[in-house]
Amino acid sequence: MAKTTYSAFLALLAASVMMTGCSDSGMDTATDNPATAQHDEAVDLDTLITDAESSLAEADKLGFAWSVTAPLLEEAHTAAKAGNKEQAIALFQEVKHQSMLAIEQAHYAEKHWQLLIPK
Amino acid sequence: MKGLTCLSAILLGSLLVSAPSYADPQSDQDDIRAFFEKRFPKVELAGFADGVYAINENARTQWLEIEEFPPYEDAVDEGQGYFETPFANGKSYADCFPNGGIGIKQDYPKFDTDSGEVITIEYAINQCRTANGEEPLAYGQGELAYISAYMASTARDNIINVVIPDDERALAAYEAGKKMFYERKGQLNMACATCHISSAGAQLRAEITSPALGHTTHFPAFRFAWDDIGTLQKRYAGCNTQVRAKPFALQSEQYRNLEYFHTYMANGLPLNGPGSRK
Amino acid sequence: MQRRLLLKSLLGFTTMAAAMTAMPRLAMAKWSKAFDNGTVDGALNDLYGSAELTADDAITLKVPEIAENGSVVPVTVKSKMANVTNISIFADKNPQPLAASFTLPEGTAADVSIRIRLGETQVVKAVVEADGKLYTKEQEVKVTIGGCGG
Amino acid sequence: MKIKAKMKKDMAVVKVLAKHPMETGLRKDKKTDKVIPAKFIKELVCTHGDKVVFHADFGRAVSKNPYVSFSFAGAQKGDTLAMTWTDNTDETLTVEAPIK
Repeated sequence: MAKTTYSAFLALLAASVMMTGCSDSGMDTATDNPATAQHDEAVDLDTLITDAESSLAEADKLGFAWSVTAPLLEEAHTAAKAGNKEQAIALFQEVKHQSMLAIEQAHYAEKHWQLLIPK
Repeated sequence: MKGLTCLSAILLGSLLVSAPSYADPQSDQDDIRAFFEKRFPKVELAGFADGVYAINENARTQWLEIEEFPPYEDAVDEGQGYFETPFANGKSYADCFPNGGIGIKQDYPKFDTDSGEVITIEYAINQCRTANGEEPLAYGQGELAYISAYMASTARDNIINVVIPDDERALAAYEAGKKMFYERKGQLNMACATCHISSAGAQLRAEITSPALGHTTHFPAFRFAWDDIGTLQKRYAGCNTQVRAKPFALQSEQYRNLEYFHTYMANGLPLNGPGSRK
Repeated sequence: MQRRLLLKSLLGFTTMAAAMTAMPRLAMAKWSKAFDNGTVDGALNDLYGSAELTADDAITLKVPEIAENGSVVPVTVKSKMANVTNISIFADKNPQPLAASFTLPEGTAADVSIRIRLGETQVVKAVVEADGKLYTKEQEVKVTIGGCGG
Repeated sequence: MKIKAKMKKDMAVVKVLAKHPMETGLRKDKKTDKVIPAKFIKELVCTHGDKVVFHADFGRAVSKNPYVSFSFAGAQKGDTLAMTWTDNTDETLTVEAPIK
C-alpha cells in the first residue's frame, strides 16, 4: 500500500508539474530546462538522438505522443545536419523531455483516467 | 507535503473501492444525463442534439439564420449523386446496407460480432467499396464525407439507437473508447471530458464549450472553419491537435471505439445532421 | 424546380436582356467608386452625394452582439419609413467600409438580410434612404478569434 | 445559385444563396504567398416579369457564397422569378425559379 501511495503521489506531482509547464506555453521550455542549460561537450549526440527517438516512439506506442514533439525532432535533425550542435542538443533534449512527460501521462492515465467521470 | 500524500491516498482509496473493472454502459449514460440535466436544467434531452446552440441564445439565433439556407445543401446533393452511382461491377452502396442505406444512421456505430470490431458508417462505406473492388476513399473530407452526409440526411430525426451486444469484445471496445474520452493527454494535459463535461458551457478563451451529450448527432457537419463538410473523426483529430496531442489515424481502432462510446451516450437523442457549425 | 440557364442559351439571354434594360444606368458607375472608398463618409458621399445622417429608431438593425464567425455575420435591416429607395450596410473597420447597397423599387419591402464578413470587432451601420434623406442606425458586433466549435 | 421564393400574405419572400468564392483580391495564398486574384459578385438583380424588383450591389465584405433575402409585392403563386449575378470578371449567371 505504501508503495502504491507513493507512486500515485508521484503521478499527481507529475501532473501538476505538467500543468504549470503548460501555462507558460510550450515551445520555449527548452531554454527553461536546467538540464539543457548545463550541458557541455560531454553530451554524446548519438546517444541523445537514440534516447530522444526511442522515448518518442514509446510515447507514440502508448498513444500519448504530443503533436508538437515530432516537428521538434525534425527541427533537431535539421540543426544537427547544419552543424549547430548546441542547438541540436537542446532540441533533442526537449524531444526527450516532452516524450518522458507524455509517457508519464500515459502511466498516470492508466491509473487515474476515471477521475473525470461525472458522478 | 504530508497533506498531499494523504489526499492522494484518499483519492487512490476511493478509486480502489468505487471503480469496477467494467462499468455498465447504461449506468454511464444515466450518470452523464443526470450531470447535464443538472448543469443545463432548461435544456430538454432532445435539445442537446443542437450542441452548443442549445445552451447559448446569441449563438443559436445566428445558427438558425444560417440553417435557413444551410451551406451544406450542395454537398448533400453531391453525396446523393455518388451514393447512387453504381460501382464498376454494377452493384452500389445500397446493396451493402440494410434498407438500401436509407434512414439507418441511427444504428451506427455498430459492433460486428464476426470481425469483433466497431463499424462506423464511414468505415462501412469503405468496406462496401473494397468488397466491390473499388479503391477506398480518404476519410475525413471529400467524397466519403459527402456520401456520409447524404446518408445522415436520410436519417434526420431518427432516434439514435447504438447497441452494445452481449459480447465481451464489444464491452471492451466501449470501455476503451470511454477511457480515451476521460484520459488527459497532449502538451496541455487535457481530456475530451475536461472541456466537454467538466467545463461544458464555460467560456474557453473566446469559445463556449459544447456539452459532450449530443456531439455526435449533427455529423458529418459543415464547419465554417473547414469551409466544407467533415466527419466526426476529423473533428476528433482536430480536438486532439488543439490540446497538442498527436491525433490517431481517422477510423483507427482507437477513434472507432471513441465514437462507439461517444454515440452510445447520445442514445435516445434525435439525429439532426448534417449540421452547420462555426 | 430550378433551371440553370447559361447566359448563351436563348432563354437566359432574353432574361438577361430584360434585366439589363430595366437596370438603372447609374448602378455600375456608382459601384466602383463607393465600394473602393476607404472611409464611411467617403463612401457615403460617393453613393448618395451626402454624408449627413440622422439616427432613427424606425430602423431595425439586427446583428449579433458577438459574432459566431466573423466570416458569416448575418445582418438584417428593416425600416418602417415610407418611400425607402435604398438600404446600405457599412462596416467601419473593414478596408472598404461599404459592404452592400440595395436598391429597392416601389413594392419591394424595406426588409433585407445578408451575410457579411467582419475582420474585427467593429460598428455595423445601416443607412436607409427615404424621400431623398438619409437615416441611420448602428450597433457594435464583437468578433473573436475562433478555433474550437463542434 | 439556389432560390427559395414563397408567397407570405401578399408579399413574395425570396431567399437566394449564390455559389461564389467572393475573393476580395486582398488575401494571400498561404502556401504560395501570392495574392489570390479578386473574384466577387458585384451585382445581383432580381426580375419579376419585366420589372426589376431587387437590385443589390456587393462590396468585398459580402461572405463567400452570398446569401440575401428580401420581399416584394405584386407577385402571385406560380409566377417565375429570374435572378442574375455579375461578378468583377464579367462572369454572369441567371437562374429562374417559381414562386411557391
